[in-house]
Amino acid sequence: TPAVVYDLGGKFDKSFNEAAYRGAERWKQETGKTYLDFEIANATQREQAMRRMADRGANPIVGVGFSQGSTVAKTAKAYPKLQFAIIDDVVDLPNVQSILFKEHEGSFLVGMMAALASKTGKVGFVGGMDIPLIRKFQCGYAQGARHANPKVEVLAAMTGTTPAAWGDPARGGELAKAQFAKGVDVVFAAAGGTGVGVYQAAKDAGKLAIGVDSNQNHLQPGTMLTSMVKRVDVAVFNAFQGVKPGVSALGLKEGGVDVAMDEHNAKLVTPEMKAKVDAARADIIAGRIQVVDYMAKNACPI
Amino acid sequence: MASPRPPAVAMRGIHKRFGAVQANQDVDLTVPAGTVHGIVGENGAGKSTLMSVLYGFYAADAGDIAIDGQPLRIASARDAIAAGIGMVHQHFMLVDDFSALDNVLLGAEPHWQLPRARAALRARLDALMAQTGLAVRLDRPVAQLPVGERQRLEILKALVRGARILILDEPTAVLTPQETDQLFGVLRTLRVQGTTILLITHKLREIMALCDAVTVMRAGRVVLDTAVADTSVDALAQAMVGRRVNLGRDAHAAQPGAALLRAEHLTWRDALGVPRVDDVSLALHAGEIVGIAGVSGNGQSELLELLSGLRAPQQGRLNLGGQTFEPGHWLDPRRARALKLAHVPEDRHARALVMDFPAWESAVLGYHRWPAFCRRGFMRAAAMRDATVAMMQGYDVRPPDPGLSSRKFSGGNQQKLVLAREAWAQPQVLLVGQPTRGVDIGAIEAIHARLRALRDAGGAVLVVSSELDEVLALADRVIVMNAGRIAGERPVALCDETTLGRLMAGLGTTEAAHA
Amino acid sequence: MHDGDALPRWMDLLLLPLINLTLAMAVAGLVVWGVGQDPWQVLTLLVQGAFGSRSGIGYTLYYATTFVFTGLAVAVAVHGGLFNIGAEGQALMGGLGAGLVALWWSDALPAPLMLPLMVLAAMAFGAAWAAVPGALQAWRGSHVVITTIMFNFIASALLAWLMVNVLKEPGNMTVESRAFADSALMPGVHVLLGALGVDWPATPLNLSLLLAVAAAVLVWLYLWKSGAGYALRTVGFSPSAALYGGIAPAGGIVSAMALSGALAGLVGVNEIAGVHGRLLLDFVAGAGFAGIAVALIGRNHPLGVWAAALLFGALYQGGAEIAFEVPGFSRDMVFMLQGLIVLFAGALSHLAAPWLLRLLRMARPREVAHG
Amino acid sequence: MDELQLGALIASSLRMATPLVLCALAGVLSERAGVIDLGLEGKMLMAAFAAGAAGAASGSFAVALAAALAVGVAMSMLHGWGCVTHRGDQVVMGMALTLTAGGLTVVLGLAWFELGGQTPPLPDALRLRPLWAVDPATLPAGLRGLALALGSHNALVYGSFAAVAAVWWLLYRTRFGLRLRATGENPAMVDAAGVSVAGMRYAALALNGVLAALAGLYLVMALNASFSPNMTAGRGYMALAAMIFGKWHPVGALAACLLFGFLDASAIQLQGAALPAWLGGGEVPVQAIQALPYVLTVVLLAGFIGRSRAPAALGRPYVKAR
Ligand SMILES: Nc1ncnc2c1ncn2[C@@H]1O[C@H](COP(=O)(O)OP(=O)(O)OP(=O)(O)O)[C@@H](O)[C@H]1O
Ligand SMILES: Nc1ncnc2c1ncn2[C@@H]1O[C@H](COP(=O)(O)OP(=O)(O)OP(=O)(O)O)[C@@H](O)[C@H]1O
Ligand SMILES: [Mg+2]
Ligand SMILES: [Mg+2]
Repeated sequence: TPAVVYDLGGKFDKSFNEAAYRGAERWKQETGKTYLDFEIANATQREQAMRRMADRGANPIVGVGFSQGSTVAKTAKAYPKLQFAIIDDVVDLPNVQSILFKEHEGSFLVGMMAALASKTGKVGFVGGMDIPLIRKFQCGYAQGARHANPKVEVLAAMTGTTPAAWGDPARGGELAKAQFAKGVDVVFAAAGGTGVGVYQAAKDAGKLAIGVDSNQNHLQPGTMLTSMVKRVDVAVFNAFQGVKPGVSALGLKEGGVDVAMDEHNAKLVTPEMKAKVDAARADIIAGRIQVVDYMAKNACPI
Repeated sequence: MASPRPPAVAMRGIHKRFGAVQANQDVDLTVPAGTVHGIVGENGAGKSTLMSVLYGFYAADAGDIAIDGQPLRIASARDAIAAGIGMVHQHFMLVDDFSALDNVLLGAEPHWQLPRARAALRARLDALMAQTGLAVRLDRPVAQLPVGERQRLEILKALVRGARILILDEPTAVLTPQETDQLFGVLRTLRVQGTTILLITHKLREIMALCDAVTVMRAGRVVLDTAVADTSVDALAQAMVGRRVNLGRDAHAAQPGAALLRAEHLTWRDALGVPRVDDVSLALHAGEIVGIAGVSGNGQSELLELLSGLRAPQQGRLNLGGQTFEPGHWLDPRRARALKLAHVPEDRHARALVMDFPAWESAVLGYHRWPAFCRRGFMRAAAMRDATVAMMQGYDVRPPDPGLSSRKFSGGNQQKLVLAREAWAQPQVLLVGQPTRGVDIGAIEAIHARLRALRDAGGAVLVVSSELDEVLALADRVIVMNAGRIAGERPVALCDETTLGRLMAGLGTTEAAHA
Repeated sequence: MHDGDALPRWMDLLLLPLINLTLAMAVAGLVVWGVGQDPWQVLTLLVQGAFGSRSGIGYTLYYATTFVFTGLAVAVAVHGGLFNIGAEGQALMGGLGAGLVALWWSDALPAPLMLPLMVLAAMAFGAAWAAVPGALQAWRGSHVVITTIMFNFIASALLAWLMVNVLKEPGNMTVESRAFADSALMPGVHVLLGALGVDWPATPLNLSLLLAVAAAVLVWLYLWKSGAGYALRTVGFSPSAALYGGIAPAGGIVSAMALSGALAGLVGVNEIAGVHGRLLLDFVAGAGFAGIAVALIGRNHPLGVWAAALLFGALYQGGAEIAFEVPGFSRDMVFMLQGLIVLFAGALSHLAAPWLLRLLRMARPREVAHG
Repeated sequence: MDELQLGALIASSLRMATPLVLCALAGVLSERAGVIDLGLEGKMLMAAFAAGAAGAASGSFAVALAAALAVGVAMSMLHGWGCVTHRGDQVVMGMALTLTAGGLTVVLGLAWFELGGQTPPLPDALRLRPLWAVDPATLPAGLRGLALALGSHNALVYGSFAAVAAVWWLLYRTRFGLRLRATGENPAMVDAAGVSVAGMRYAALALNGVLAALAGLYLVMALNASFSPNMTAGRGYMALAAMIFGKWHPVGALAACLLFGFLDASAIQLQGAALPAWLGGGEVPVQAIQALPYVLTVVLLAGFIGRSRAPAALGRPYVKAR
């Protein structure tokens, strides 16, 4: 039986971990088999959870989130016979598959939509914890916005520098409100549980918001312009099917990231907006548009 | 004085016990309406307790109360107030950072809105102050009021509530003679207006001056209940001090030697600047017991703390063991012990023993750093236990169980243990406060014998006691303190209870009175 | 204070805590039952998880180690008449101390030098962090309860800042320092047992366990055998008696707090040197507050603290296990129980005393002697 | 920083300060009556959960409000039962309440909603929205910032200010207040004056529960849209600090809360901002700003900036004896 260990924030963070949870659930339905999962309550518990899974002979074991990287590495060393997968981080071991996403590509597309939807020409970004991964979102987002509207102004803020930044809706809301005060009318939150506060603030202020990781359009219909879905569910599902050691990076081409279009945001997405986005997607897949990956050079052109 | 009306206050068979202390035992008290009734007795006699029971502050264990002939269950102060009883407590019942006015207001608010309540009450108070001459600055925070003014405030508090029965527990203890006279003037007019007054005091002259009848209490019981007309200061002093047993003095008089401790012009003022110890000078000589007599609260306790280094004076100097101490660098308990000065404090529960320690740990308090009990930073448990056993045998402490919690020993045995500890260090100077408070006869005699032994061994002993006959039984030389000063000093041979009683009560000596 | 009506010692020290514990358990059980779980099943799972397997025992002991440190910390302060709510922050600082020396010197120094150094650093940092509130209490009269709470927050802010801006490993996205060299890793018990040929599953249980045993013994020696301990307990029981005995309460307060903090600091050794091998943010995870409950149940005696720490270790380990077994069950159940224990063993500790007395009286009527 | 940003910052400060104000007032009431309240955090948390759960379940604001108040007051009564009736240690009692609440809320949340301890997001009907929509753009320059700062709030924000006035009036202008303050200073005197000390302390705690409950309500209905585990995040202790910093006086506490709220808001908005060059550049040390309230409080307690005198009888169970 496979196992998944969610990170702080829990499997119901409506975002990253929840995506993983849905992947596992889908696998459960389709195969009819069961899996083990665990939500850690504090940093100290990570290793115990992993080992616990390993001891119970779970295989493969999926660690969700970069903060599990060091733990997966430790455990994978200790249990060479078992297969592991780590999402959003690279663990260089023969029995570990490291699954990365090209968040910058997806962010590029939502950035375009933000710029196209904005009336004030100002779009905002609220990041969770200030780490390269989130800058990667931000950088792609900014590039996309500029691509759609060269004059657009992108305001960015990070919620914090510690893991607490993933689950602080109140702070998220305040950051969003501050940006609205500066004229922003579309905001993209890449902040895990903190995002909920951002969307709420957007709704309260009658602005637009963009979700992340999961398809969050349903959270605030009419407010959610779209969501930059990161198919963690697919990753987990595939990992459950079978782990392929090595690094795999999932982008638009692989269907690892995309923008969410559904009944909830249909009214907000104009046809030409959709057309432009589809075109850009094609160009990126075809390599005609090069989206800069922040993590590649730890710097952003914008 | 006999009035047709039923007595305003009738207490029957009141019993009240605090832990092991029987504060009131089968007390009867009858006070005719419209009279002033005095209650006197030594410290701890049970006066305040009795009044607190009447005021509903303490619930009596047994006994019943009738007010104006009506049997009444007084479960709380509220009931008492409802029954028209007002009380001025011995210890101030004031909030320091409230204004005087608000202190009076509390519990007697004429209106639920403070501003209105204040206005209304202020009017009444102004009238009352004018009428009684009890002046209080109503808008000052109590913290800034001198003691006398606080006392006046307490009295106003009771009066403004229109009490028909007024209890005053030692109201004059901190009043100047003039203030006292003023107060008595007020009380007299109140009596005329039909108010019934119960007055507790240690000053017998006040009883004679004001009261219609007086009750004398001792050790929780009523020992005398008489009309003032039929008694005298001396008779009261006798009854008050009483003669429990004749703790006969030992024959041979002392041969005082060199002065081992000499204190000069000690003065200590409290936070309010009131001198509690006022220019006191005394010397303790080898081979004598000096007794300090006086109603408690007249500076004896503070003097003891000054001499033992627990407190530093603002003025004065102290010679001990060839060293001189002055306010700048005063004696401290550790140094004192090093200089062979031992101290048996008044309050053994708070100071002399750590109640939660087993006896063998309490028995080295203060000497725990001495090599006998402590080597290389570690306590020598065996040595401590042995020493404790020795102390217990030497001083007949019962039960002789060093492992028993200090708390579990009876008052007297606790006291014996403390005395044994302080004697263990073979001090040259021994200061003893209230050696036998709450101690039964047997223990008293034992303790007295030990103190004499210490003297005969060439030690200088200072005994502070609020029990006169104890001072008379022990001391070779008697010092009487009153209001922080030395009111008189004389060899015990020239002392008799009456004279001392008068000195303590703040009246001059008989001669002085006659002169 | 109720004088004559005191319970016999054994009742006071054993029965009462047990009753309080049972009460807390009962209420927690009610909640469990209320949310549709079977309390009995939960309890059995808890016990199995804690003691059912060797690795379970390993984890239980590992948690217990941490709780011994914080429990002793609280207990020592109590004997000085102080309520130290700051064990949480002091433990954080202890970890910081251990971590700093490890980061600086673990490459250079061999384990026999490195580990003692880390222990000392942890104690020093913890002691310093507790001594400040102690001093403020002793000389400025600022209430140690409030100041220690404040210091908890200040500690976590300080650590967060250091971690993010100074100690964080570049490149790594997690807020954690780089891993120490092996010389800074407290050997795991399973390793030693392995060396002795005993096969023991790998658990975080490490030599800090012995440290915890030593700490308990030393605290016992200090409190009840040393002159300093005598002075400390005097201050704690009765400051006025201390003054009379020539003991300066101020000194007692500061030293009590310092020692308390040093003990709490040792948590850093168990977690940082023993388990993680690197400095991270949230390694104390409420152990400081658990220490309060541990001390209360353990009646502030090292032996009792050890017993209570084992109980709590079992609760934490068992709780984690339950989270694996019972869906929708989290270890927060344990945090709740912890709170209830503080309630019944602390604030309401004498709830049952009157009943016990009555029972006692019925058993053997009127015996209180009168001298 | 232009007018609008300043306005936004002030507005944010007020939003952040509101729960602190309510909580600090709760603290003032109980501590002025002589009962230390380390349980504020727990009371607020439980009330927040009650509001979130009841609100989500019933969809009715009234029910949510009632649930929050009921739970808040119940916590306070338990507090009183332990500290007043049983004369338990007040500090320990407060810790117990807080610790228990931390666990209990999550356990119940998990069991009832299976959302990892969270409650489902509240429908808009149950959220405290700004009383009126201000669009700065429509206003003349000069008024925009002001409008944003003071005009863009929900009822409870303004309500918390009203509460300060109310508590001040209650404490210093009514008989009840006089007795309450006296209870914290000299219970024996209150008793001698024929007023029940226990009664006063229970009454103070009841009000304390109400205010703490409102603070919890605000967290769930205004600051967030649902309950999430340990969402009080130390605000209870922060409020306690503010109360001490405000010298146990409602207005002082308000001032302290505003200061703390401002620090909190600026910490949020300065996150990642660069220090001006004359401050040596580099990032603004947000953690330092966050720690400032606690540091300030310690400094005050140590008497380095004025003295803050606690009620004389604070923390002492009342027993008749001298
Ligand atoms: N609240 C109390 N708790 C314990 N013991 C008490 C209490 N109040 C009084 N006592 C004891 O009861 C006895 C009588 O005390 P009480 O105050 O009635 O004496 P008193 O006659 O008023 O003495 P004084 O003249 O010093 O006021 C004393 O031994 C005292 O120690
Ligand atoms: N605080 C207490 N705790 C437990 N037992 C006590 C306490 N106080 C007194 N006792 C017990 O009650 C008995 C009576 O105490 P008390 O102090 O009245 O003794 P006593 O009758 O005054 O004799 P003594 O003259 O020796 O003091 C003592 O023998 C002691 O064993
Ligand atoms: Mg009296
Ligand atoms: Mg006795």
